[in-house]
Amino acid sequence: MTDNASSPQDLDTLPKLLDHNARVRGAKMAIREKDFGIWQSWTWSQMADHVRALACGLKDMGLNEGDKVVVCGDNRPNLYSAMTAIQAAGGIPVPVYQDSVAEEMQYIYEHAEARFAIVENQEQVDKVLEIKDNTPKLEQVIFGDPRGLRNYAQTFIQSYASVQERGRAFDQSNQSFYGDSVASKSGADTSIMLYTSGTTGRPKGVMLSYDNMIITGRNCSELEGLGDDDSILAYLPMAWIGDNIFSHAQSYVTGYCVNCPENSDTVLEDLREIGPSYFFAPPRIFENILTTVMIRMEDAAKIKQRMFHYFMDVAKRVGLDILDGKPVSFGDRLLYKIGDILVYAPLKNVLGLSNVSVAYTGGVAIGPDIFIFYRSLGLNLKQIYASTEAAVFITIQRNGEVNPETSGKPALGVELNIADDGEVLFRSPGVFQAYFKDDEATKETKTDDGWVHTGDAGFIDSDGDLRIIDRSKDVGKLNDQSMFAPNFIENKMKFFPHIREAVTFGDGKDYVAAFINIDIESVGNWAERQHLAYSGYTDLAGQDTVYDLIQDCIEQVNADLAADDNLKGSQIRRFLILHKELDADDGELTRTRKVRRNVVVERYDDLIEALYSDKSHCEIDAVVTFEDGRKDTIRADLQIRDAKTADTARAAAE
Amino acid sequence: MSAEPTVGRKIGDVILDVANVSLSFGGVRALNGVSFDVNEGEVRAIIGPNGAGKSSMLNCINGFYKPTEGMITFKGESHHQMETYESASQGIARTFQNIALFKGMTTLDNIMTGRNLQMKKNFLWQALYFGPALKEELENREVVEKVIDFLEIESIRKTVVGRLPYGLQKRVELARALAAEPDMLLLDEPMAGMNHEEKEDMCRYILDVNDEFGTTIVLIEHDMSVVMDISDRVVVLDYGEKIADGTPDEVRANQRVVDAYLGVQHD
Amino acid sequence: MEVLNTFLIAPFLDMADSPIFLLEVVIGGLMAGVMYSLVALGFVLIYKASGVFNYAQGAMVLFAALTLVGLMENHVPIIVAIILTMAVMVGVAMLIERYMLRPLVNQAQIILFMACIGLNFVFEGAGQIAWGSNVKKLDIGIPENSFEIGGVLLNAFDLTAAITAAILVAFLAVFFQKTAIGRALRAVADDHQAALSVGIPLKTIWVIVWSVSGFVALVAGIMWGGKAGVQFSLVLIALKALPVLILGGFESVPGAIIGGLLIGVFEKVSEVYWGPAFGGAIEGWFAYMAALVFLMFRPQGLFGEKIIERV
Amino acid sequence: MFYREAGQFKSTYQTDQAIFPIVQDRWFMALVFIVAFVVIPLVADEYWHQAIIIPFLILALAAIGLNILTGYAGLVSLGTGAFMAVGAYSTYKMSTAFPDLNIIIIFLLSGVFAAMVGMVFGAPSLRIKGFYLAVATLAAQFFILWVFNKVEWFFNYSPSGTITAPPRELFGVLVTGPEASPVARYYVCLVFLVVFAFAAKNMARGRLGRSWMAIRDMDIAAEIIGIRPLQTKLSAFGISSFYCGVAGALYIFCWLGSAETEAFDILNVSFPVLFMVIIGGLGSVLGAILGAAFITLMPIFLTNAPPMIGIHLAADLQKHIEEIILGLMIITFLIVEPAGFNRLWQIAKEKIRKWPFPY
Amino acid sequence: MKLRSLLLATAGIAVGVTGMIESKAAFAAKEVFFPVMVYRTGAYAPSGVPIANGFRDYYDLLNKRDGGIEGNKVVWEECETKYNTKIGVECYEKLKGKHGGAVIVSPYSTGLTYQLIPKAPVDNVPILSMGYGRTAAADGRVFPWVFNFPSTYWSQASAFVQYVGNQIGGLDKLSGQHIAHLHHNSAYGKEANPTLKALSKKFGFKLTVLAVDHPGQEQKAAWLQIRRKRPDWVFMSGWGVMNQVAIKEGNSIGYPMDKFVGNWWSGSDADVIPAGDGAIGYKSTAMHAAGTKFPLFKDIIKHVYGGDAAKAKANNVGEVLYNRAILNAVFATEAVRKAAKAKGGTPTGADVRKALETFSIDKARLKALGLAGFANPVSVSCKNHEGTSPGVFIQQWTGTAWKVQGGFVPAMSDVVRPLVEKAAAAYAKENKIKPASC
Repeated sequence: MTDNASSPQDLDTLPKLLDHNARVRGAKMAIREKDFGIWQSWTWSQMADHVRALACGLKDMGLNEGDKVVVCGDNRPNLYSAMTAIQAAGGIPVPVYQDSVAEEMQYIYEHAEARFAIVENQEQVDKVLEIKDNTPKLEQVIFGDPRGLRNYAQTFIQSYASVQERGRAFDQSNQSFYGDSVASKSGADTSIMLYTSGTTGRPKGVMLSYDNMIITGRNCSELEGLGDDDSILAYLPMAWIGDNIFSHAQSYVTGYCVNCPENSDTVLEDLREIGPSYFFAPPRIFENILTTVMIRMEDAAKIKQRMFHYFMDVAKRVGLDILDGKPVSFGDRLLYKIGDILVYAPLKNVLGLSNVSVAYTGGVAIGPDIFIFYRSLGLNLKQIYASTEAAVFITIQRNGEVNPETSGKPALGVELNIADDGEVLFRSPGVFQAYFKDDEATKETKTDDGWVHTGDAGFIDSDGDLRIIDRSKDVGKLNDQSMFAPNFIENKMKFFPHIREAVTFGDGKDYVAAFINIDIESVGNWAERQHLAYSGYTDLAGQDTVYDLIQDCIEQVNADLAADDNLKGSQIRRFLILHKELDADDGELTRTRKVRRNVVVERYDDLIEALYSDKSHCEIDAVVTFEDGRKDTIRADLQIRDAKTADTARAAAE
Repeated sequence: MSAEPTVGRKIGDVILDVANVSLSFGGVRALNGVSFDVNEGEVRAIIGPNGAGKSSMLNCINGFYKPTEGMITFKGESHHQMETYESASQGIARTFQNIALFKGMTTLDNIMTGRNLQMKKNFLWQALYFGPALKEELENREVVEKVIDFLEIESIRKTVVGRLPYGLQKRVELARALAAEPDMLLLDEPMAGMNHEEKEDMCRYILDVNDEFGTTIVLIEHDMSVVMDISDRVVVLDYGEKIADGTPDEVRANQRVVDAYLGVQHD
Repeated sequence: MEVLNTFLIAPFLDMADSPIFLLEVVIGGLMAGVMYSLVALGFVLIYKASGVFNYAQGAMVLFAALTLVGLMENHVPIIVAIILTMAVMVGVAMLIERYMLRPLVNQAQIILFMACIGLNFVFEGAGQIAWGSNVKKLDIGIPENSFEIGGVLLNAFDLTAAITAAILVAFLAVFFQKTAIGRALRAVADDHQAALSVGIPLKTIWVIVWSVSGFVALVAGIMWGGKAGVQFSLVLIALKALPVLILGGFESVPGAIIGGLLIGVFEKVSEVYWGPAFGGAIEGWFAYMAALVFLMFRPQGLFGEKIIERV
Repeated sequence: MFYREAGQFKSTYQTDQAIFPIVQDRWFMALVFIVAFVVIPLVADEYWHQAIIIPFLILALAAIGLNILTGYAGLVSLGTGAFMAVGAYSTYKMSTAFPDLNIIIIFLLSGVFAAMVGMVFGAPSLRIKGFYLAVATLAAQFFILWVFNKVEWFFNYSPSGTITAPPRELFGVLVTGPEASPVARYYVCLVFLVVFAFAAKNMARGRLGRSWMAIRDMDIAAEIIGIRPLQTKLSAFGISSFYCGVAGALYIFCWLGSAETEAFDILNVSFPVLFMVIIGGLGSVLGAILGAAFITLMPIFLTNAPPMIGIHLAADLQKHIEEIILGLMIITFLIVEPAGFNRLWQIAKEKIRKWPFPY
Repeated sequence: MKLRSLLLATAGIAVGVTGMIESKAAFAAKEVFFPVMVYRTGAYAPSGVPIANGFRDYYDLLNKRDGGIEGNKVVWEECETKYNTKIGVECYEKLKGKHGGAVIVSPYSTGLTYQLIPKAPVDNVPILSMGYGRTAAADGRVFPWVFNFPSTYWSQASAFVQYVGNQIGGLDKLSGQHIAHLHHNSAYGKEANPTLKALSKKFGFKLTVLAVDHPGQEQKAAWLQIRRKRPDWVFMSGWGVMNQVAIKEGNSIGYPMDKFVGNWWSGSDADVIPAGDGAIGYKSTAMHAAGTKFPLFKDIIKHVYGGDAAKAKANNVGEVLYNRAILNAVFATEAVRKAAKAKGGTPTGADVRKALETFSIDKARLKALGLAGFANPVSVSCKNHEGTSPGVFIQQWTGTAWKVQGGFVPAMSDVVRPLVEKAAAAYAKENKIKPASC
């Protein structure tokens, strides 16, 4: 926060911030993209020109005040620029998940009444063309990468470059347009509309104002002391609020550089090259990285493995205290230092996390082991509690006060309140304006005085940290009236690397039972070590030894649960391993990979019934959708296992 | 490959004219008075049973074999025989039936060799790696990177090609040929040994090349469905002689072709 | 003009001047040539069967000869000594197959060539440790007197050597053409896979080939050693065989024989008739140059087939 | 382990194509240069300079030269000694004929002569391949040495037939001849090696190097791409011989001081240099240097090691044992790592880069 | 993987450990150090072994019998050169500083001698190259540190011509004679050519020069020419295997052995033994007698071999090249003795050089050494490092032993000396050496 010549109040929209950055740090890098083998870079002033040309072009093509423009594609500088350009031209960008199927897209195009779409490439153009007939409001499609589109005859398809060309000409003759248009907006205006992939029902369009975005971003930067020398990797979907804050608004506010990976397959490699200083990843990614670390270490020479584990133990013992600045004996410090040279620093380097000064994770709970692993390496990983309706930040763990079990303290400017039924409520500068064309839902979520219902049950502990238990509507009761918090149990299971996904049932039942998805990579690797032959997921999932493996995990969870008086009744009695992976394309998961519980219950009712019977097998026909849209039926005979439950006394003794 | 409305591709005049070409090795006749032409911007296939002389034909076109008789006219220049590097400098590039990559070099270097003819700086500049030589190197790298991007082989850019799987090697070979920015591309069984998915990809790339750069393509391929799908016109050879020439539909209907193929049904 | 005379005319006049002497030179060349053939043969056998350019052939000659002489010095009867030496060479062949060829299978030829140079060191060192570095006289009872036939002077030892070499060559030719092992060896040369399908393990073939090559080395060692004493310099005769190889081809037994004779005759004739014009001692490079020039016009060598390149 | 590559990204092709794209490698090279330019001259005594380091530098230069030919262009040559001899004798002739001409210029010109001779003898490579070519290069080896031995003009009619390096100065310091201090000669050789190693690396990673490798890997395909085989092969012969020529000049002028043709004998030079190239790793400048280090140091080590650990053997027995050990080491090495030291180096580096992971 | 790391480690140790070699040992008083360059292996080992044994035995004898030289213990160290110049240089560098510094060195290789000549003044180690090396070094003004008495190649060649003259009844009868010089095609082999050419011009004999390529196993062509041209005499400058083959080939064309004269490197036991009886009558030049009949050898057998004559024989005692080394060692140690006497303590290389400049060994001293009649007396001056009476003996192989025939044959110094001075002057000019005044 070195500059800010103009007062923050004047810089209340993203286009204004862009101009400001172009003035103040014009020669600094604003955004990079790995393309053609190197990191193609744009400075803030280049970016400002780029945006200006596109904004003018859009205007020239007839974009009107308040028009919605769909933006769809991988994280590309072009598309980030497009968002600002749309805003500068008076429109509202509506980013859409790039892997949405046509059906989902069509809904959003229709609902948002989009007139324009700016998309990445041929693939996305083709998708738009597919739904074009059903979305009469859509007028123009602008594409970034011309590859393969040369011979498309449709006149409503334009290239990004040609629009900019047009824009430059327009700018020549209407020199005041851009400045006026940018100046005409202010903080309270709607800056963006994001569709939440709700776990139930149709997506809702969350309207966020410039203030929502900018103030939240600024608060976070101030809290963490981020400056314009920081950098971040933009690899999460552009349609997700997190990316809009981290890779866009916060970058505009703070002036740091955003880096776009080459493609989704090279993210880890690009992460390693860029070595960002500011990093967000959902727990799933941290889990995956940890799993690969452990798998790769398995192949190391014995002596190296021993060294690795020795120092990881040292880190586990003293690493957290050292990171939190607590007193640690000299001997341990020395040992940790040696460990840093031999293990921690090289490991972080190989993972691309060497330069990270702040890393966040959130969205769902992260396993304490995983969380502690990263922190003990000296990586300042912190949990946040976030939501689209809050423009991300509700709580953030503070440096030096990190408790793995909690989500931390309220972010700057955020007030928290716990409702009588345990639901967490918040009020903050980031609170959204409204759901687009859905006043009812808006009212349901947001009270008149600005409090927002999160739908999560939780409490504030003695340190003032927020602890989330579960989705409040998911919390139910077993027939014996003991509490049943499915997500909580599921998360506990998912902390095992072998378990990728778990769905538990229990509300209104006698006992808890579970569906399991194994982690094909982790279990596959394990199977290789056991010299177990398997042909694919379904085959592997059905093997007895795999069942044994999973049963082991579940029994450990049971032992854990038994230690908690409130939850000892929620131990898992029976489980089965699903014959297929739950898939967003089948509607079983949301695009952010959350389980759509109702869909699962509906689709697999036979299996659930079997879980609550005494059958040891259950046959099922399941329809799976392949990537190219073809559907096929799998017939499988699933084994159902009983898991041992632990009693309280034994668990305590352990 | 869905049926998007497309602007008609530009098919131009004759770019290559093969007139009465014969070739023999120590008494064995590999080609016998074969004539056909290729139009600018078209996809032309040469098909025929094994040993029909297809590869020999390509070898004659790019000067690797010297025809014993006949004339080959490329872009208005007629040759009876020519050196391979001459054909390369005139804008003919090719790929090979058995992958002919430089196994010890990286993908990037392999493709850069395709730019050889565009690079002129002498060894002294190169030894310094400075000034004009550096500029030339970087300019050509840019071109090559575009090709890499086009064929989507970014992730293997710095991998030694000998370690790549077969399908990718084929793609690198195509990239190397493309890097020369040829007017005409000779593809010798570009899809041999590939699985269905790889074939589809390769088809897409070939058509994209043709679309995107307007490159004339002459290809040999065994997979009839592929040939019929992507080529504008097809020449059929058998025992070194041309037995049919025309659009895929015409060729399919030709009795001599059917006979020739029936004879080698189990090929 | 004078230069032309010295190089192009005078030598021929000289030849015409004394045809008997020319004959003598040619015969001398043939005698030397047979010896070259003998060494070249060792190279060819191994190259043909295992694709190895066995630079250690010269050291094998030394090693075999040293072993033989060493045994004879210890009063082992000559026949027994030869048999024992042969047994040693077979043992060596087995060791080479097991510890060098097998681990290096499928490596580039130049790597195998390098390994043979390493082997060369081992032979040199081992041979001298076992039997010392002194010059040893090798007398296996071949007469050494000279006699004249029609004015042509012949040396009994040279003649014996030539005949022995010729017999050995003939024997090998028969071995290759007529015996099952010989046919297998040829099959290996053509195609390793095909040879395997014949049912003879490659490693057996390698052992046989290296043993035979060791035998050839022993014979060469006896002949050369008989002439100049058994000493370290024997390793250097490997260099003498190289032009024979490029002329006759690395893979051709007749090439080695004919090539050796040609090189021998050519070398002597050039040295005697052109040597003085060049200032002498041109033998060393003249053979190479001649082979090189020959190759320029016929890259496939004397007996090779024309190469048709395919893509 | 020592690498911190996170954050070292390239935003231009120039930085992406740098010889040492990683910061830590650049530090390491800087360290090597400090050792080479500062520490070694301070620490090493005359024996080290004269018997070990200077020959190592010179042979490394020759090995780089041969590697261009054999490693990059795939043309096996056994004529290295001859091309070195051309350099040495040209330097001798020029330095005695033009005593005032700067010795560095003479070295370079000698390289040019060697290059020309190399190209003449490289011409057959268009038609002759593999070992045939290797043996054919022996023709060059024997013929050229014969000429230098025979034609008295080359050794200024000296009755002994040897050439002796006359004393010549560079920047006022004696760099050749017996009076020149080992340190001065060391610096000359070192600078030559460093400059030419980088030049070789540059050529190898540019168009020329790619053409060589293309011809090496598949000459037919290369030709069809438009790479002219003859020009490419001749350029490899020429540049390789240039390196060998300069190395040969240094060999006499900065090391031996005087020599006859025997010094460039096939067993003395051509084979050992080929060893260096192969043991070091074909197609690698670094490999050539490592190979040269191995081949020059190993025999000296083997000679000096037994007395140091208290084993005193008769000189001849020890030499024989050394020979056997060296031979066995070469074979073992080829079995373990046929791709040479360069590959070992890369593996080691890769291991350290991936540390703590095994791959 | 494991082997790879092992190799890496070995290479590392190789570099590291070699670094610890002590190049300067602690200085011990009352020692004189003789580096001994030997070649007990390789192509020339048959010649190298007797030479090495000769040095070893004589130095050993001095310690055992006399307790050293004038109270200085004799210390020597062999270094194996394989007759390879490069390894020789490494050996020299390694040894020159040991035990307080070498006092004198005999390289026993022409190539190595050339290397060491320029180093001698820098390192202060005088060189005694006896019958090899640079002939021009006989001019002590240009080469103050190099000594090549008792004779040089050029003197030898002239002495050979003198010998032929003596045999045919006078130098005036030389015209009309035909002499062939069969030589190893190397710098060494060609040494005699200029002298022979000069003499051929002077005396009018016909000279045919026949070069034989290294290593010399194939010399049929040369002998065919000898057979054709029938020279009256064949003089041979051969080395190693070339000698043995030449004798065999000469024998096989029936060339008379008594007209076939080798130089002093072509007349050792190893050269004639492989030819068997065919070598009987073959002659060569010599600097000294062969055999063990001199009293010194009794001492050697007694003190060094503990009286075991068979063991001594197995160690080449009495062979030509063994005796060559004895002579060399005698010269070297006598020079050191002289220097030690002059200094009254342990001499340095520079002291020994000074002693060599006035070195002389007369008949009486030879007798005192137990070598009466073994060699010709020698006396050296500052100007003339070849000695004042160069020349050769002629020895002949009897089938069992080398016997000196007739007396000492002096060289034609009047012809040779100007050639030497001319060559030395050329060297001085080329290398910017200012000749010392003597």
